[in-house]
Amino acid sequence: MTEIVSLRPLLAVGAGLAAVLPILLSGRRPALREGWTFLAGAVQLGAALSMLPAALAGAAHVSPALPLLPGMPLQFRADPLGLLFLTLSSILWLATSSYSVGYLRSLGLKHQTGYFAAFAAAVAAAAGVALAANLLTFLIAYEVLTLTTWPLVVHKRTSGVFGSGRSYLAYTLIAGQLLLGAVVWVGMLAPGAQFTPGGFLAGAASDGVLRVLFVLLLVGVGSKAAVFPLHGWLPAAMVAPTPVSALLHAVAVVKAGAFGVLRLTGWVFGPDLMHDLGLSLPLALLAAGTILMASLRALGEDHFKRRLAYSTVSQLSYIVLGGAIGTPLALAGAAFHIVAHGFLKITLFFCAGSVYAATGREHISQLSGLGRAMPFTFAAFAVGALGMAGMPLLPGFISKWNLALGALDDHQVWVVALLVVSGLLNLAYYLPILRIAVFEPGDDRRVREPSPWLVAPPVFAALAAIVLGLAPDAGARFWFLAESAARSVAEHAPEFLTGGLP
Amino acid sequence: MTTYAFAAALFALGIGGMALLPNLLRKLLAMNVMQVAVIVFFVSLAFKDGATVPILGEGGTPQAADFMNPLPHTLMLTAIVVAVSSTGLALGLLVRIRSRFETLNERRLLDRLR
Amino acid sequence: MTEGHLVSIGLLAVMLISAGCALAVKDLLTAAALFGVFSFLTATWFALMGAPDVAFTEACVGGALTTILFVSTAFRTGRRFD
Amino acid sequence: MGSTPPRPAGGERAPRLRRVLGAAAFPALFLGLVVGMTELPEFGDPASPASTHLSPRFIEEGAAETGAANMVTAVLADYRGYDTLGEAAVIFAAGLGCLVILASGGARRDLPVAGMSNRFGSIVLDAATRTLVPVVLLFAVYVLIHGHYSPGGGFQGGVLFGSGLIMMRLVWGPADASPRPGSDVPTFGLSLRGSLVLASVGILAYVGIGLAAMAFGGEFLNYGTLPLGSDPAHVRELATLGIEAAVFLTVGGTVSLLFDTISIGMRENGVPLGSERGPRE
Amino acid sequence: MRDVLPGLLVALPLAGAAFLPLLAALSRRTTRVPALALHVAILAAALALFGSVAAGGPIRYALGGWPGPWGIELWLDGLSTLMAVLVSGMACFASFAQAFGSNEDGAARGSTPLREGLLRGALLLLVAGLLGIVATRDVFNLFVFLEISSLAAYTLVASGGGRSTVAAFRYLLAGTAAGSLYLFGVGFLYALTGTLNMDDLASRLPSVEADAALTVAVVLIAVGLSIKAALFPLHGWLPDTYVYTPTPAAGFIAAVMAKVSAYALLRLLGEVLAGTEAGAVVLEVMIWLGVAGVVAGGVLAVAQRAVTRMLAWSSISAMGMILIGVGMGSALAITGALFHMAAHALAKGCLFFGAGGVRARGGGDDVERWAGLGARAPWTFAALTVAALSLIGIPPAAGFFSKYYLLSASIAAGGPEGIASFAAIILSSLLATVYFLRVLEAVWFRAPAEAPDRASSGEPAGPVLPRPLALPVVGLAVLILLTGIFARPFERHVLPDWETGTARIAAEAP
Repeated sequence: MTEIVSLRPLLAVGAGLAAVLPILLSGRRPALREGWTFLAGAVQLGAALSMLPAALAGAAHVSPALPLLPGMPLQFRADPLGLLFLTLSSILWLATSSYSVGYLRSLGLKHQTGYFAAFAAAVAAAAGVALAANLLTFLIAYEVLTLTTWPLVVHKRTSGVFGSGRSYLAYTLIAGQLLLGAVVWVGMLAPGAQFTPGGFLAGAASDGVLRVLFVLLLVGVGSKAAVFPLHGWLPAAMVAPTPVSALLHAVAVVKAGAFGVLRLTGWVFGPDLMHDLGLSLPLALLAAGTILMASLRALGEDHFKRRLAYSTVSQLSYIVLGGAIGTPLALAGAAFHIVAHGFLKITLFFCAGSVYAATGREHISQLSGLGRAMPFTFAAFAVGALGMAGMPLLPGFISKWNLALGALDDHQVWVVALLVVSGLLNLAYYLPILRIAVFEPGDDRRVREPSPWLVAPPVFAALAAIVLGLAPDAGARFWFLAESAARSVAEHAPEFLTGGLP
Repeated sequence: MTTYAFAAALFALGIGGMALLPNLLRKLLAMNVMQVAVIVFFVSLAFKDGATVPILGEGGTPQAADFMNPLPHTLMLTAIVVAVSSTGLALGLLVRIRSRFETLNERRLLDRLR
Repeated sequence: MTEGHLVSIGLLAVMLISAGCALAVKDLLTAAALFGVFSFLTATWFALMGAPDVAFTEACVGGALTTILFVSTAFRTGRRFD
Repeated sequence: MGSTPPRPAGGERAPRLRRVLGAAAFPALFLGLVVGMTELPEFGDPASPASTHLSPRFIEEGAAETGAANMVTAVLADYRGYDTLGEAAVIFAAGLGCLVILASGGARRDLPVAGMSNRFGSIVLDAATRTLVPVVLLFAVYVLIHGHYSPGGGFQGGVLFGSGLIMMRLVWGPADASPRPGSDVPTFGLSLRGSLVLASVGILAYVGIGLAAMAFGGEFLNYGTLPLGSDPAHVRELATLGIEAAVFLTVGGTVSLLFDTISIGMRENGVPLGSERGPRE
Repeated sequence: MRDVLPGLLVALPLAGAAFLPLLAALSRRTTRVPALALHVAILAAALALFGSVAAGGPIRYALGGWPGPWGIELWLDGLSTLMAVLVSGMACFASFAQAFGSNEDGAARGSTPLREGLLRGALLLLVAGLLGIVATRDVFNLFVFLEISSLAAYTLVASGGGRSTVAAFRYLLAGTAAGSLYLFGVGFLYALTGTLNMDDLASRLPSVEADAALTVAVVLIAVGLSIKAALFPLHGWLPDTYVYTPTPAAGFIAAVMAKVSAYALLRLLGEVLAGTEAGAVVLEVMIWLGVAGVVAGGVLAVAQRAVTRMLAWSSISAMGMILIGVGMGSALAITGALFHMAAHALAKGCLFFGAGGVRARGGGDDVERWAGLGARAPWTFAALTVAALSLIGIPPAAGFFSKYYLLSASIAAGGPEGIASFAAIILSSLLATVYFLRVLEAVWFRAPAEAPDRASSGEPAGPVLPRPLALPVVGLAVLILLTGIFARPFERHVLPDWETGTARIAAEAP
């Protein structure tokens, strides 16, 4: 891959970071403050899109390297997978920001300045995770991400919330330390630890050491990805304001974790090394278990946002699953699922937040009648729910279809069955929400759609999801990016894995 | 060798007293004993059989074997000063502690601090 | 072993005993005084060892100054075992 | 300290355990030291490394190189003059410390002043002191100057000088030692401030001589470069006398400071440093 | 320049330490400006030396014109000039705090220009002692300057009055015992080799055949210096000392005091005595004690409710980490140890200035009473947050990189001690997470507890900590970030000198 040294990756990462200070300083003028947020979002998106043509041409923008540690510089590189995640996060950041404006104002939440500042920093960190060129940079961005999302999680500042915040930090920071240990170790084995399609660790150490390293790294990134049994913090973190949850799930934390798992399987170890070490199947089984377990937990959950949270746990394990299988189509499906899940889940969270903002209701059993009072919101919700379940013409279908094909390439038929079962489970826990909201009679006639600030973002996200489902390669070329990321990995994979490469 | 052993004994006595005696003033006495032990050790290192004090007499070029080694003596002058300095400062602290806490007994003092 | 060595070792033994006594006696003022004795013995031993400078200094400092400081502190803080 | 729970650090409880451990540790320390000492060169061995490596130069060349017949003075003030500067700084630090601790800042409660006048004050003692003190002070100066040729030097002289002052205070007591009737400053001519000035001037003079050597192109404390004459040994001898005098000042001042603060410090209104009065001199 | 600067580096602080009390005694004016100017001049000298050594290699400086081993030499290489910059830089901050920050309640009573002059003199004396230790090439001279720094430190600790005198007394006992142990060890070395110069020692030691005596010497020196460096379990003096020292001094003492002793350990055990068998064993023991200290310090820090005491225990943990690095002795480990000295000094200085400032303004020391302070002084507490995150090891703060180096060194070292130190360092980060995030949570997100005294008296709250203290706090936080980001040049300047130094000594050994 040809590399273009440029400052654009730095711009993409720095936009959010640079916005923090102005946001903090303009705390007394909300319009200006939010203006900074939108400006930063637009800059980040612009930077991302400006790097797209190079990626289409098979090249990558690379930032100048800042030497931090021997052989381990701080460096950003816009390879297809990173660019995919970056573009997604900047689009969804803009959407979430506009939603946050309406949400915070309609609920009259305090500490809005700190909220927007931390938000900007968190998105910058997510961009850093996306574009990290090596493990060190990834680790740094990852830790910053943890810390900048903590204020968002404890935004309500009640004692229960602090408990959740501590649980969040306990999981993520402990994992972060393990990740640090693993990164140091990798740095000793393979100087530079630069993400390489197809992995760079083959032959760097004995099999046992590599397995230990894999477990350490997996725990490090997997706890953010909420892989079972490290998912405990995610439902607890639902105490955060809804836009935060949306950010956590669709863009920043959980998604960064899933992204990290993909990087780990495809760019650090590589599919063939994982096969050789016998790690693929256990990881796939872990992902499968997580999918089923989380779906079942979601079925029994009445709290609206927490049901969505379990859904996230389940859905993100598709990405892990794709990384574990490692065939090109599976990887492409997994990468595309980052995008698909991002748009769909943010729609769902926006809807949940709108319901809360309009009625103060947080439980599914209280939703009766709201479907008619809030038609736009629930229409968007329906799109999100069906897309999650894998309905054709919606983006979730594309990722799952490719996952299934990829699994078949590796002769793992059970994955197809798993996908079907989990799709059914998805329907089983999403459809009742729609049923209650639309068909059960409501008790409160005064409920109306909330302000346009709260209606437009979910509708926009739902529409975007539909477009993405119909034309996955339009606009930001998400499908192309996912596919070329997968292909770059596959190019380094042995023959038996390359079947089905388009 | 016996001389060295006496220095070691004084040193152990001093440092043991510092650790174990309950009275702060007594601890300081022990501290001084410990410091003197080191001085005794160094001075015994300077001793040479058949040599005299390291002060040049009249006439003749000095021979190394005729005079005690002056270097340890010099060092020990400094060490004595260090000893008296730390003792002086410690006594100052002691007076201050005594006036504030009305005891010089370590355990009572710690009880009072609790 | 020469006669000088024997004197030296005897002196060292007395030094050790006086140091032990200084740490052991109950009355702080007596302890300080015994410490003065110890210092003068030490100074004598230094002189015996051919170190007149050290002996002189030890006599000035250990025997006189330190002892005076100890005694006046003992005066101020109460001489009894505390 | 606010609401800090005054729980001292761990390890202070269980004094019994510590005593048992301690009682065992110190004989062990003694034995360990003795084991190591068995391998040291024999006591008094003229062929030991200590006697053969560096010291021959000090003994054989010392007088010629530094102009001091007393080899200890030669090493102290010249070869290792930097150590001696450190030594002066150490004792100065002690004086400074006692001033900070005792002579400024309020004291809660008064402790009795250490002085023996009310016990031993007698006409004989008084007369003896009147005779003795000038002799002691004079002897101190002699010790300082004669340090080149005999035991002694700035440090010993300084201690003697301080001891002379202390002797007066011990006998006459702080109340009578003051030369000015009515003054509550219980010192003999040398107030705390004065002692402090002496001590500081001593250090400054020492460092100043060292810096002067640098100004004339040598290293710090390289007296040989000072323009005091043509014979290097003689130049060094003069400079050595200068630094001995500096040490004398520092030590004399500090000794008097130490005694004054420790024996009378902290009395309310007893010490000029805590109050807002100006300098006396 | 090269032939003047080393002399100035040691002469300036000593002259200043005598000059300030003199000035204060003779005139009634404040000594604030001269003190600051002196500290800045010393820092400038240290920086110039650092640059000069980086450009032209190590400097040997024969004091008094007598070359070693007869005279006393100074030896300035990348390592020692780095320490000198660290010491004098922190001293500048402390001096600034001392000049403009109001003292704490105990010390403020009866404070006069003279008393302030004395305290400034004591600070300079402390700096003189530490710089002397850093620069010297003579083992006995090291003892002398160790004692200078110790006596000055006792003075500064005790200047708080009350409890701090007790803390100072205990520190004095421990410090004097440490000094005597060290001196006894030096006596052994002198008896065996007849020299005191470090280079001379290193070249003469290999021909010494007295193993037991050499072992005793090495152990005595190591124990003595370890007490000063607060190596677990010889750390007993540290917590009370750090807690009860008045603020300006606490920020300085907590930042550099123990580290300079660790530096001396590195010099002696890692360079001069490295060739001896006993030295190697002692270094290995030091790794294990470091591991124990890292864990014990962290656990006990978690158990504390008072912020300063928590910081003190955290220091014990950090000293454990530094000594792990010293014990391992590889290039990576030394880099890590040095880097952690710098990172920890900056962060601890920052935190102690901050905590002391809060305490001085009556804000209390208990974590609970820190609730809501972040909203009242956002900049200061943002800076303190940076310091805390650095100690936890969050990138890009400096603490991350020291941990990274030390972890790498542990892996490279391998064996049980490598694994143990790896685990201990990771664990210490986790424990640091626990105890620092508790504070940060209170500071930023908790509502302030009602302060009855202030509420009832109705007076305005005023700044959370004395304004002049905010500058060192913020300045240090910026330095923490810069040190982190520009980690590499730092390493490139220091390590080569060290390696050539040890290689030279190894080559000289027959």
